[in-house]
Amino acid sequence: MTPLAGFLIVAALVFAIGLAVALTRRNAIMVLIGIELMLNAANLNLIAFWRFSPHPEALTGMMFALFSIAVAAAEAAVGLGLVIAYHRHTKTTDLDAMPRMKG
Amino acid sequence: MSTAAFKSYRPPVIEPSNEGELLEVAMGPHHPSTHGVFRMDVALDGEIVIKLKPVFGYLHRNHEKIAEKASYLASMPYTDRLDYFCSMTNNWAYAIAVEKLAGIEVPERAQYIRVITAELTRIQNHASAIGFLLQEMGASGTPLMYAFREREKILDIFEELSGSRMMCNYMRFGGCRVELPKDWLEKVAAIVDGLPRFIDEIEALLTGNEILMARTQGVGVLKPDLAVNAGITGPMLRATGVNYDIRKVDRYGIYDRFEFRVPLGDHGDIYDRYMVRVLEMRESVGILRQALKDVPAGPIVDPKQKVRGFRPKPGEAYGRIEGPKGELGFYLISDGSGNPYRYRVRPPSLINLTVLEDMCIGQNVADVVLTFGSVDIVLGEVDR
Amino acid sequence: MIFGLSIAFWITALFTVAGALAAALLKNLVHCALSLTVTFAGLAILFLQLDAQFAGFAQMLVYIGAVAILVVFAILLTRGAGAPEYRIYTSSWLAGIAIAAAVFALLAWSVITSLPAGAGSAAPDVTVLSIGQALMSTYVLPLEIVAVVLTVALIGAVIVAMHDKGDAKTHEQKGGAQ
Amino acid sequence: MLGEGIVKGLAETAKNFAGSFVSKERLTTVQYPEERVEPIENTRDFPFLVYDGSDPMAGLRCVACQICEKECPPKCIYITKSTDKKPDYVGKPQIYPARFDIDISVCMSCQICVEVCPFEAIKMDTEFELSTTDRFEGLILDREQLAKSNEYYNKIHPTEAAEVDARLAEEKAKVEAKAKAAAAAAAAKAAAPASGETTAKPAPQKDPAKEPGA
Amino acid sequence: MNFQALTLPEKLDQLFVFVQHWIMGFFPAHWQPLVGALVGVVGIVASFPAIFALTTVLERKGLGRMQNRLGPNRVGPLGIFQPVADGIKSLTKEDIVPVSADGVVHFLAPVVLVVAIFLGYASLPIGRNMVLVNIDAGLLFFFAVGASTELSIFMAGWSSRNKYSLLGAMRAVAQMISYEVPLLMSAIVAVMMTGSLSTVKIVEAQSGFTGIFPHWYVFTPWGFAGFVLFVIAALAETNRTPFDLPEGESELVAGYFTEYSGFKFALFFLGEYLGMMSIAGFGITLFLGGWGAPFSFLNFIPSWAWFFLKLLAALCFFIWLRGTLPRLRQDQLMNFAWKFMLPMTLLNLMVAAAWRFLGDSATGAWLRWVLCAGVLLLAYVGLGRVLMRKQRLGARSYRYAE
Repeated sequence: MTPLAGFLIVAALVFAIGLAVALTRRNAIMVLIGIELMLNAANLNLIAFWRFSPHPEALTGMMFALFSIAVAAAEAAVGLGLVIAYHRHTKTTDLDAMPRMKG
Repeated sequence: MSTAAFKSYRPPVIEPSNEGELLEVAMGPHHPSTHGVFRMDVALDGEIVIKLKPVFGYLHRNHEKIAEKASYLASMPYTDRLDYFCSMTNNWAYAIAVEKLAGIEVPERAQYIRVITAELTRIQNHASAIGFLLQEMGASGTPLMYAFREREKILDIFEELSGSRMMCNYMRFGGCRVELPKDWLEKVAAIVDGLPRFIDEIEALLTGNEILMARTQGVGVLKPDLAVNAGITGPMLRATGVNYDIRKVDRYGIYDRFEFRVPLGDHGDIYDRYMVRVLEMRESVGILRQALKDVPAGPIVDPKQKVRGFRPKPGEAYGRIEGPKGELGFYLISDGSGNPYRYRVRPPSLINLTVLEDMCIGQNVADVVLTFGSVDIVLGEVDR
Repeated sequence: MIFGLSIAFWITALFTVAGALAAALLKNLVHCALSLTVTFAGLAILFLQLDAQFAGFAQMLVYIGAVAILVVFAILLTRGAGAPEYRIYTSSWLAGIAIAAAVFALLAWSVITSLPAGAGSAAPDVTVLSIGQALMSTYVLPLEIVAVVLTVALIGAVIVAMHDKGDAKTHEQKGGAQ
Repeated sequence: MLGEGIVKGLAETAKNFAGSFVSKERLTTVQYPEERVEPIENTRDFPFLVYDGSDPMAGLRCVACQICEKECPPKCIYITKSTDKKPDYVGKPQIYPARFDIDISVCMSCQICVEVCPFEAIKMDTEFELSTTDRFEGLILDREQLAKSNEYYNKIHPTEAAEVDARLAEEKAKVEAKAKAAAAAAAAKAAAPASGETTAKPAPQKDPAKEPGA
Repeated sequence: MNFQALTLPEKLDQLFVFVQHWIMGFFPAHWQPLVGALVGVVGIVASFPAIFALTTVLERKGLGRMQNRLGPNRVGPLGIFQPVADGIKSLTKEDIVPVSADGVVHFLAPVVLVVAIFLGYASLPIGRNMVLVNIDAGLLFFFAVGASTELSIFMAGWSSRNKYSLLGAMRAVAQMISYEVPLLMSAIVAVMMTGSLSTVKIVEAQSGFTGIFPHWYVFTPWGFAGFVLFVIAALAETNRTPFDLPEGESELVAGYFTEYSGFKFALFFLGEYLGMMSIAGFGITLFLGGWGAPFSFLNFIPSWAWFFLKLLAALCFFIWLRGTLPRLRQDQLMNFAWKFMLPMTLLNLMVAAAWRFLGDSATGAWLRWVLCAGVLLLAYVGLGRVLMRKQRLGARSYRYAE
């Protein structure tokens, strides 16, 4: 296994866990946490690929990761704002209860 | 704290927003800002006060009932312990009530000494009230320490006069207990000369301070009509702009002989209360200067007055003075025996505290603490 | 050195994955958020190990300093902190796990079977200066777009999470009337 | 308006900080066990019983009339009258307190007992370092502990004690004059000339017009 | 560098560096970086808590003096061993954990706080050649690590299961997040002028002298404004008066560490002061020339001595403020951050940019000085006036009734 593969495996693990969290937890905030985990795993991939690319001076992967961090922060803010707004109206963050409260 | 207890109180002024439940916090009885054992049951929506219920009585000492079982004289030291910051004025109010009841004349010299001690008491009380207010505001005690520095001098003078710093037990029916010690008036004059400098110092430290302004202006506002209806007195009332000072209204003692003005605020907020206290201190210095100029010679107490076996005629009397915290009154009914049939205190601290909820609702929790501090209470008097 | 990777890497990787697992499995939401922070920190350290200083610090600043706090605030605001729920997984949890497992299997398989990359070139000399120059030249358009996105997100989040303005006003007036 | 107030406040505290190194006015702490404030003459603390002469128990001025016990606001004085009478300092038989306890954990130092005492027998002490390890018994002072000499009284409250002594001497002189006039022949009376002031106070009914501490 | 070849002031200046190299010399070559780092860590972990101890005495004595009292003076000469007594006390006190508290998080919170704050010292230059890790993004590192202290405060407040703790923690976190923005923005002016995030380079950029006066950033209009803004934000960031409301005892008992006692409380206390010192250290680095001497003729005094002297002065200023000012309210604090600090820092950024582009030509030097200072002053006065008027704050006059 090469060093790159090590990082990628870690990223894949974190990504899978994030996916599992997003798919299985009932709480809307936990779903957001899962999404954050996945985004982070992607970032790790980007950085790892950048580092082990033939031309790391080009900075492309690193830049991609930086932009991804910035956008992820915005995503978190909006997502959590939505959850809070939803909670204000329905007094719940339970995803299982959401379909029933449609409309 | 159940909501049922809140319901029995006045109707809430603010409807809580429908986000989540209210946070109910019991501030006290052991809380750093409560000046003693006092509890405020506060219901918060975020940090906004929705309901506030003052709970007092933790320091109840049965003062009034004890006084009905004790001789008239034996109640005098207990009055010291009502508002333990101003024992001199408490003594005076009680003495005035008994003098009215028994029709006792007070010698000239004693009247002057009463005014001097009362005004000194007012200054030290207002100074410490400001200090405590700033303590609530988190000024780490600096103004409080300055206030205590001056208060210490006044208390030392009181000790020289009466033998005790705080529990003076100095006034007697028809005068004062003991003759002035040697050079006492000179010492008072020296202290009074130093007071303007101290007030300037406090003002330099606080009056222009932007943080103090931000914290106090427009906070804890009390409207004049509510203040009058609730029976608020003292600096709190005058801060709302109502011109009511018993020194001017009753002209008890010999206050009609002195030139002084009554400072009035226009907003009724905490800043006005602070400033009214500062300005009253300055006026008190003026009164002291005038009083110290011409203290007459003569007896200090009505010589006909008996120490033991004091039995006033049956009747009733209400004696009141402008205490530092407001109208302090004593209501007495005599049945001709050696102890009062009924003895009732009108404690300014308690009555000024009744509008706490009205002042606090809709404000931040942090302002509750400040508003409470600006009322200037002593729990010994609230709970009696 | 295990599989050509330093011990530091393995320790960090362990922490990262353990944090993520804890976030997935713990009942109490605040504990989940705190474990998530451990993962964020681990990832930041992994970035540093990959010589991406700036990205690592940005990760720390943004994720630990902001996103974790945001999550925690959201948990408290939705009263999710106190009582752990009776059942923390959705009714379709089995399917979710299966999908996640499948995705991991696919990723792992592709990583392991793919050709080894041109491993271990010397550490690139990436200074903040070069990143700044890149941002201001090659990536100036993305930078501007990100700025717009962030501003929009900021305004959007505020609007979404804000109280209904009418309500708040009446409260204030009532309070003032007192 | 733009921070001047804060700057002014800072200047004030700086002034006090600097002042504390040069001026006593700005450093008011008295370091208690080592330093003490000058005792103030009028200070009152807890009551004590005055005795004349050298024997504390024989010289007690108290005649156990129990007025102070009745008048005491917190009721912290406990007196038991003696069944017998003992000759007081001038030889006149008087009741004396068989027990005279003051619970100074209850006492509030109000001085009412001093004011009401017709015999100048109870006075206020200035001693305040009374802490004990015994919470209940240790703070109940009995008459042996309470008895302090008239010299001590003169030392702690000189002005007040001088007045009291003068009054007592005057009254004693009156009594003696009366006694002399009444029993001129019976000159055998031993008017002990030992100490300047005596306990001989005439009838207990005598109403001291005013409390003595003026 | 050869130690022998240096003059005496230079020797003193580099004393600790040479001690480090001397210790490193005992180890084989590939161990040396690790050993060197360890020596540096030990130095920092030993020296800053020592200053913390000194600060606690200084604070209590200084406050006492401002309040006309003596302060602690019983333990040792002038009370300087007071922290030892305090330390023994806090070590021997019972460690109380509330029954309903979250034990693990409750334990971790102070540890995380202290560790995170110690990490911040890594990129702080405390003398010439005396910085633990000279990384390119040193300043960013400091802010990144500092961000994680917020989480530990939240952990402390939440895990205590006490309403006061939770309120205090929420206040603290909200406050720290809000003030992180102006803190960063006010620091950026120095970065802009130096062209580097490296703390060492920032100090070096300020190490020149004109006549006897140094080239500190604080002596320029944008530097002065940035410094003042940085100090205000730093006060808020470290929960010091007048922004100490997370632990305002009159409202919240002790804020987020209400339920802490014994050694954990001491750790919080330590963390708070270490945070104060690190942020003061960075303020010094950014605007006050770091370890540089204030006058060229004072260059013979070792650089680390200058750093610590400046640090001490900064701490004294913090104490002075604490002795004087009352605290703000939460909403006022936030308003101040967003409505005053943020616009001012943004403007300061622009002023700094203008300063840079107006150039340093001999004729334009005073012009750009006046221009920049004028813009900042105007904005300050205008913004301050508007804010005060909007809140209807101001001096009042009082009437009297005869």
